[in-house]
Amino acid sequence: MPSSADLRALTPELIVAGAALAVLVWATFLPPQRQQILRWMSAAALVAAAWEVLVLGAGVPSVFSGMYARDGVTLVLQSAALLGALLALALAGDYVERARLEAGEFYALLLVAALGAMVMAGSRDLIMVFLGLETLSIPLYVLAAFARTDLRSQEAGMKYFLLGAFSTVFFLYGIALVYGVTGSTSLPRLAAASDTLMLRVGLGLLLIGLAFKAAIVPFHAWAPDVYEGAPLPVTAYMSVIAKVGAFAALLRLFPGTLHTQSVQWTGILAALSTLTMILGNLAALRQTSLKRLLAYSSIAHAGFLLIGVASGTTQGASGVAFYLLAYTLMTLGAFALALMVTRRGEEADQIADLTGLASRSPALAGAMTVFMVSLAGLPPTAGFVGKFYVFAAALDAGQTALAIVGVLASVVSAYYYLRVAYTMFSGEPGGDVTFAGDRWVAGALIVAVVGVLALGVFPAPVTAFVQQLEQALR
Amino acid sequence: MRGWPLLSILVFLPVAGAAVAAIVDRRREQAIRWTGLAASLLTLGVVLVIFERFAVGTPAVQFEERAVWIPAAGIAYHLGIDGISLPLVLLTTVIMPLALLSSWSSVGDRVKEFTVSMLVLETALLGTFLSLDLVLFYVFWDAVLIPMYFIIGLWGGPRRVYAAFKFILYTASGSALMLVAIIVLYLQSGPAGARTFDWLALREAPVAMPLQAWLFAAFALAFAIKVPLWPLHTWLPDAHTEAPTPGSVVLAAVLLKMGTYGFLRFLLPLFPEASRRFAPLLVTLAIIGILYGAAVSWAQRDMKRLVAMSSVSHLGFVTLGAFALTVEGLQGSLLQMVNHGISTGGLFLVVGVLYDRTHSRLLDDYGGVAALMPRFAAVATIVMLSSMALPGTNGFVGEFLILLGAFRAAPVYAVVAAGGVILSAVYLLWMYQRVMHGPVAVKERARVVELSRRELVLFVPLIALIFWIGLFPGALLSRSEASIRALVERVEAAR
Amino acid sequence: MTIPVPYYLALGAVLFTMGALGVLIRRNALVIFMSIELMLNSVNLSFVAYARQLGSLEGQVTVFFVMVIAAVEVVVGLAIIIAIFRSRDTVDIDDVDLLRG
Amino acid sequence: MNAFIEIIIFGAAAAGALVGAVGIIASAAPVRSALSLLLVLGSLAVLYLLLAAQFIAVLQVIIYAGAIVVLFLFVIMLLHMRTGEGRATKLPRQRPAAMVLAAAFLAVVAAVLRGVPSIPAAVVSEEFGTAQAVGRMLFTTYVLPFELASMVLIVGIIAAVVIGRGPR
Amino acid sequence: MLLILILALPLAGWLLNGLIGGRLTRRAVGLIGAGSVGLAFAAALLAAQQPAVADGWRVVLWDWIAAGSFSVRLGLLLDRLSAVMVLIVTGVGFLIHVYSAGYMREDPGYSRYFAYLNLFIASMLLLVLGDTLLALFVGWELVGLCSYLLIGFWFDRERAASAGRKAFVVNRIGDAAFLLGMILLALEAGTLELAPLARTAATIAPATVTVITLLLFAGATGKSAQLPLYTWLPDAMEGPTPVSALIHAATMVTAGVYMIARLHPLFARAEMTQTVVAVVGATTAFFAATIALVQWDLKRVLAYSTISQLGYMFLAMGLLAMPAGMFHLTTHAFFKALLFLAAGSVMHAMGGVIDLRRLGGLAGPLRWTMWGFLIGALALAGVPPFAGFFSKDLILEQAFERTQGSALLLVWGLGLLTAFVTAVYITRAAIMTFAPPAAHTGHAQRGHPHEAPSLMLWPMGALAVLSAAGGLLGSQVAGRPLLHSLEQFFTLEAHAAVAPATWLVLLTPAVGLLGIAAGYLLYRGRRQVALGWLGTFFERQWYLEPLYDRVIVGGSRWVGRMLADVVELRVIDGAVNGIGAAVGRAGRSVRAVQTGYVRNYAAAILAGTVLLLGYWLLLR
Repeated sequence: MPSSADLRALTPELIVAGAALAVLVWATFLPPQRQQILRWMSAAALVAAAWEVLVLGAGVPSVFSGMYARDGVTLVLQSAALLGALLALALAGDYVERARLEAGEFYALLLVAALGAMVMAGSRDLIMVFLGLETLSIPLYVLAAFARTDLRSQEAGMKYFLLGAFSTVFFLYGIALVYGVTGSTSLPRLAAASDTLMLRVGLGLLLIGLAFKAAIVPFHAWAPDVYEGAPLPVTAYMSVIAKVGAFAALLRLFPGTLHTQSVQWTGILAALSTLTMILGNLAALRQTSLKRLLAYSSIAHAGFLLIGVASGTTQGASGVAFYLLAYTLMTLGAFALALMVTRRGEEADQIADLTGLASRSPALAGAMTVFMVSLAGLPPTAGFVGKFYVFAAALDAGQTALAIVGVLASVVSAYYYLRVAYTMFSGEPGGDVTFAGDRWVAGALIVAVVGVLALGVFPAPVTAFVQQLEQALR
Repeated sequence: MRGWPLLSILVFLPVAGAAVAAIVDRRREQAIRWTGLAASLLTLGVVLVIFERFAVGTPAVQFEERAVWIPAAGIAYHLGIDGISLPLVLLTTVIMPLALLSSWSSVGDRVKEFTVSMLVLETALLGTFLSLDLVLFYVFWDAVLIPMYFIIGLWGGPRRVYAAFKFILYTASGSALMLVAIIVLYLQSGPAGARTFDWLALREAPVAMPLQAWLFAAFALAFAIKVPLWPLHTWLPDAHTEAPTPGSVVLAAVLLKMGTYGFLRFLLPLFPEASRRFAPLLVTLAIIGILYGAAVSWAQRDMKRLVAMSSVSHLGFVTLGAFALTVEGLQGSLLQMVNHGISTGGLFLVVGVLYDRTHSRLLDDYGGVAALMPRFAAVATIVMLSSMALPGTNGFVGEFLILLGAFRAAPVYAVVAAGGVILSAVYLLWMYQRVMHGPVAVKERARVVELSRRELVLFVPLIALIFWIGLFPGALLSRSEASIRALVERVEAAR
Repeated sequence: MTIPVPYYLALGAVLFTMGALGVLIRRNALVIFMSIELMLNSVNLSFVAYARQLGSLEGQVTVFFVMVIAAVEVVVGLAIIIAIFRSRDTVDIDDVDLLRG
Repeated sequence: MNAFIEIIIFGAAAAGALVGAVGIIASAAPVRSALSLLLVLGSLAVLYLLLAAQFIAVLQVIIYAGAIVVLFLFVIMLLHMRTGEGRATKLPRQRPAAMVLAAAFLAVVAAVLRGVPSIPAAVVSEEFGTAQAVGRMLFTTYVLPFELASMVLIVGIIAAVVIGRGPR
Repeated sequence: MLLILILALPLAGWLLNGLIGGRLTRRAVGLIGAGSVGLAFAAALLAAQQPAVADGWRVVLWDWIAAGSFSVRLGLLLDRLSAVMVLIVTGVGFLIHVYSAGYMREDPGYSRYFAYLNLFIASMLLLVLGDTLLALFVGWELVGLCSYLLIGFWFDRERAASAGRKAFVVNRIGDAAFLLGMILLALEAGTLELAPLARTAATIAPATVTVITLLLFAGATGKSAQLPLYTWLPDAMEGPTPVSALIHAATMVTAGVYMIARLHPLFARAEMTQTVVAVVGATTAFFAATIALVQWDLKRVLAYSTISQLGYMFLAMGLLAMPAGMFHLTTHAFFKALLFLAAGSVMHAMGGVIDLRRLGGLAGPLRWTMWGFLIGALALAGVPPFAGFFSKDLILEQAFERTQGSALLLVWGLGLLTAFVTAVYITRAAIMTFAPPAAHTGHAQRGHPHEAPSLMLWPMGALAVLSAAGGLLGSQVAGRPLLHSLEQFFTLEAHAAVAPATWLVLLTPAVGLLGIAAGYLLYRGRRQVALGWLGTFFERQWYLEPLYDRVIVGGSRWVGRMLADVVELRVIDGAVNGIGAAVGRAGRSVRAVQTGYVRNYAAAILAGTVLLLGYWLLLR
């Protein structure tokens, strides 16, 4: 039976899980006009969980018979997951109520997905990773199809689900092979295993499963379609939370567990990263839909993030963590703005719909510009610092070619991000397009802008924070 | 004022001005304009204080400020000024108020956004010239792109979008590789934990040769695109042509200097050996640029394009002086950076004055303007002569020193480059004649009126500077002499 | 143990491949889903076989969790397929192609 | 157990699984696919028994055969589905490509499996694979994943409620 | 102080007229313009009396450029050589300013004109007085600028504007060479100061001196309109005539001669350069004279004549007969200015008509002008006792002496031939202009041709006197004051001062008189004589002009267009845009991969799996 120490270490997860259940149950008793309470509850739970994560820190390397850890990786990546969930929640509320979606279920799924990502960050066992992955993915399948009468939402759910299930099987097969070789599913045991062909196939299959979640080429194809079809706040959420979960597992697995065999996999990850950056950025060049643009952008950023993993060093890992935080802020910020643009109450996801935003609301346009600049990796924003860290890690590891591809891909990305920024400042807005959001969205926007700029100008504290994960990986 | 962080004040004063301008009600355009002008003038005031207090005769970095920024990555907030950056800082702060003032007539919409963009741009430019930490430098360097992108893209001519993207993508491609090189430089600077991005420290221990050459190449590419060195220049005519007058002015006067400043600040001291080895290559490109830019200028029909191509030619001279690797050449190069800022900035203002009246940049649409605007014609003549490097104007001193330095390095450099001296007269006089001389051929004569008082104010400081530097270049040369001399010694020492 | 464990593993691999093939060549969403179930089962077979070979129960425990997850996936998947069928009157996966590019 | 019988049983079950697998992916009618799946599941349950996994075999019959396949059949009936693949395919090159890829995948896996030295299977106790043994592990070492799985189940319920619910 | 004043006075005139001239009355403008130069002349006269001049009177103004090991100060130097020039510039300049006050009376750009003119005087004085080669160069370029401004003074005429531009550009070609020569000198000698040049020149290797002097001489061919850079000067006649008189005859164009005189220690050490200078001078003299023979534009006749006479001066300089060269420079300043002013008077009277075929019969109405012109013409033709005789004779004498017995004697022959042609063409011009019958049928709008106002006549009178009597400066009769002073200055190896043979002394005037006679015979009665194919050959400027126009100007124009339209747009920018387009295309084709079909995506996953696993397995 779990000891009290075990349970103490699990407080954040328990809070989130409990909140999910509570929201679900309470929703059935609430009249529709009072659904707002659910939002507050969920938010409170996420804040509390985040608080707990920070309070608990990084001192418990093994709980639940070695299944779980509350170390640096857990601390940093759970923080990222909770930040993403909180911001996404702020974005979702208004939309959910406007579109008259089932709020209780929505928030519950959102919380469970967050729980999944958190679990992936803390797992020390492949079974836990698998369960975390499913805890993360299955709610996202459901959320993608959440607007169940909408053809596009259905299609998104269907594609995501089928391909997700397909890739999960590969992941599982990988676990099976690793288990067969090492006799265990535990990551520390895996670290001690010697390099055999069977193990390589097993690890390769694990990588495929995670690469799918992180939308890494060539396992990315679901992402643009699903992002476009899913309801906007869901897209926003999954673009962030799936990345956090997947990269948490990648960090645990590769630099964390297999650092002794890094020659084996760094080349492969570098190749995947290169492919991902090139394809993601190229495909984004000619998009007209903001959602789809951000989908390819999220693919491209997966490539940038993977640079940090491919470096195979702990600096690379903390770079990835910093980048994830930056990515969370800037992507959710951009989505917040996309959410505020509506045409007669409907989602208006074309880039052209942003035309003339600056003349209506210079503050919004300014904020969006900050996000775009940050996504393009230009200073003085978080995006720049994040890229700086991962490029530095790659160069330190001798992966010069990878870093060069990275910087050049960033230049290409500047084209489509700045096109968005430009659109807002040119011309006059279309008559039927409105820009509006409630206080939650505004709050999220402010947090994102301040965060992106603060991380860009004064990155030192956050750098120190994310570097706490380095001890856990060493 | 002793003990004040003057450089930080200098760098962030414009941004503070931008913040003030941002909170003024957007309908009060005049108030916003005055705010912008006041902020830029205040900045100029700070520079004048620094200029006055600047210790002549020492190559040391002065007014130094250093603070921890990102300790984990060895990045510091480190500002300082020496004889190399001082002239450019002065140039920036002189040009900015003029550019802002010129925007009063050429920029009519979204005044607030424009003013904010310009002031942010000024901060980024000053930061670029004053940073002594490579990452800080890079941050400012890249930060220049965004406001300039908007200035071209939002207030520019018909093909502004194309021009803005070309500008930003082209220059960003160059700087991307520089970022890689900066990081490699850092990684080479010592064992983990003792690494640094500090310019002063990196300067003391240049990296070994094969790598040095690669790093040199990456930096050089970024700078060469910015300069722009032939054949990497094609973003320039488009950007210049489409940008609004104040944008063109700042672009020509200051932005291009970032590249040549980079030569002096980073290429030569950090990669002395590679600089020596590749100097002939860069000089060759520079000389091709001198002749090519001039020849192409001559064939232009669009005035802004003509002036833009002339920049390619002029900056070829600057590059030539820099890679002559002699004190005279480098002094001339540095002085010519300032001179080009004044003369080409002035030329763009001249074109701007015409454009404000007729809304055409085509030579064919002009003729006989001197008869309608005699005072303007006189002003334009002086600016043109400065650009042509006529003795007595600033341009001559710079060009003469460059040719002298180049001749000392290798006579053939100077001999070929002297062709540029001839050609600059060819295309400038040609333009001048097409616009100013001949029978009056402008379409709406009534609109071609003499310079207003405000416009005159634009040119007075430029003309004063043209003659001041032309006759008393010592004020600038003496301040940079020690730094340049130390630089040359450093390059000489690395054999 | 007369039959060596690798036989089971080989069978698992073959079944896995056939499942994958089914996913790729079938257009009926339900059948695709069944193919995925086939793959899951082949993985389970491998787990159990390894568990037997290693004499460790972990493999079997894992299979338990896989079954649970599989059950949930079936519920979610069938729900989505039903929703699609309701609005489009088809479960041909090739007709679900609104989103592309 | 008699070795001969074991071989017979293995052969029959393996054959059943393979035939079932072919049935799933080759049947024109979804119902036949579902029934083929049932065949596979049953065959595997037999194999689990051979592998000393009684508890898993039982679960296989109850959960998979009993619940999941029935659910599939339900849906097939509910949707009155015929093949759904009547018309000519829009992706003519998909099938040959799939064949090649599947063959390549199998080749990779086979190559690796062949290279693994055959270790004799461990000697296991009577206890191995019983409900008690597996259950004990579930509630000790694996209590955390066990609890987590429950959360996933709740998601399944939500999905059924939200998405399965008809249009408003 | 006095030195500075010489320079400052015209500068002040420029500033006054340039900045506030538009608000002053014409009388005030004229007064400032001419007055400042007049005062400068007075100051120059005073200064020239100072004893310090003998050893070089130097005033340092301020440190100008200092960088590395190069440094130069800005200062003024008045010595025997510059004193001559200063007096010519301010003296002739003053006269022409006065003339201009009348000539330009009705021009709307009156104050601008005087501002330019004053600036020119200041620049010319800087050229002359500069104590470093760099200061000389500053003046050198500034006079070029003023020349440009004044040639294109009537800028609304396309031809005038183009002529100004041509002058500037052609000069720039020479200036670039000058600049290089100066830089080489600075690097070799370590200084650009003129005073110690005699000393420092000796330290430079002879070959280097040759290169330096050749480059500097190339500069001089531009400024002084010698072959091959002569082509701008005839076109420069588009400017107001007093400008032609002052800049393009008396002062600026002689700057090249002055420069060589100034740098004589260098040129004295470069024998090859000397030969080049002499040959170019002689050739140009003859070349331009032949062209002058067939010009129909009076001012162009004078322009080619100027080129020709400058050729004489270079001939002298090349043979190191520097005092003679400077002497001819002086007399030429007098009589050529006079000729131009007379031509200006003709134009003034004829409402701008200058075509010899449309003139004629002006002897009556323009009596005073005619006398002035004739005096100038006789001086030019080298008829004793007019000024030109003394100087030209001296040059030819010394040329004969110094080239005797070598192939270079040819230059003397050319000089002599030129003297003949000179007499012919100036006779032709005089006849065509003043002799009856009149080709003009009166000018309806202006009535009959009338004599110039006194403001124009007086300066002509003064110059006529100088042209007539200027020879005294170098004549034994008056004690050769000018030549004496200059001979003391040019410390060249002493040529034995043998008295020239009598036949040699008489040869030049004889040839001149012969030329006058020939001219009279040819052109009497204002016959328009075509010289057949030779005439065409001369008229086409020996086919040099078409060569320049088509090959050099047209060619470089074509190169420019080619670079701009093809290389720039298609090749370089084409490559840049091509990269952009390729990326864009790649983006489109990458999008096409995203088919929307789940099964394709699944296939991609399986394919990725196979590749990834295959790669990993094959990895070492």
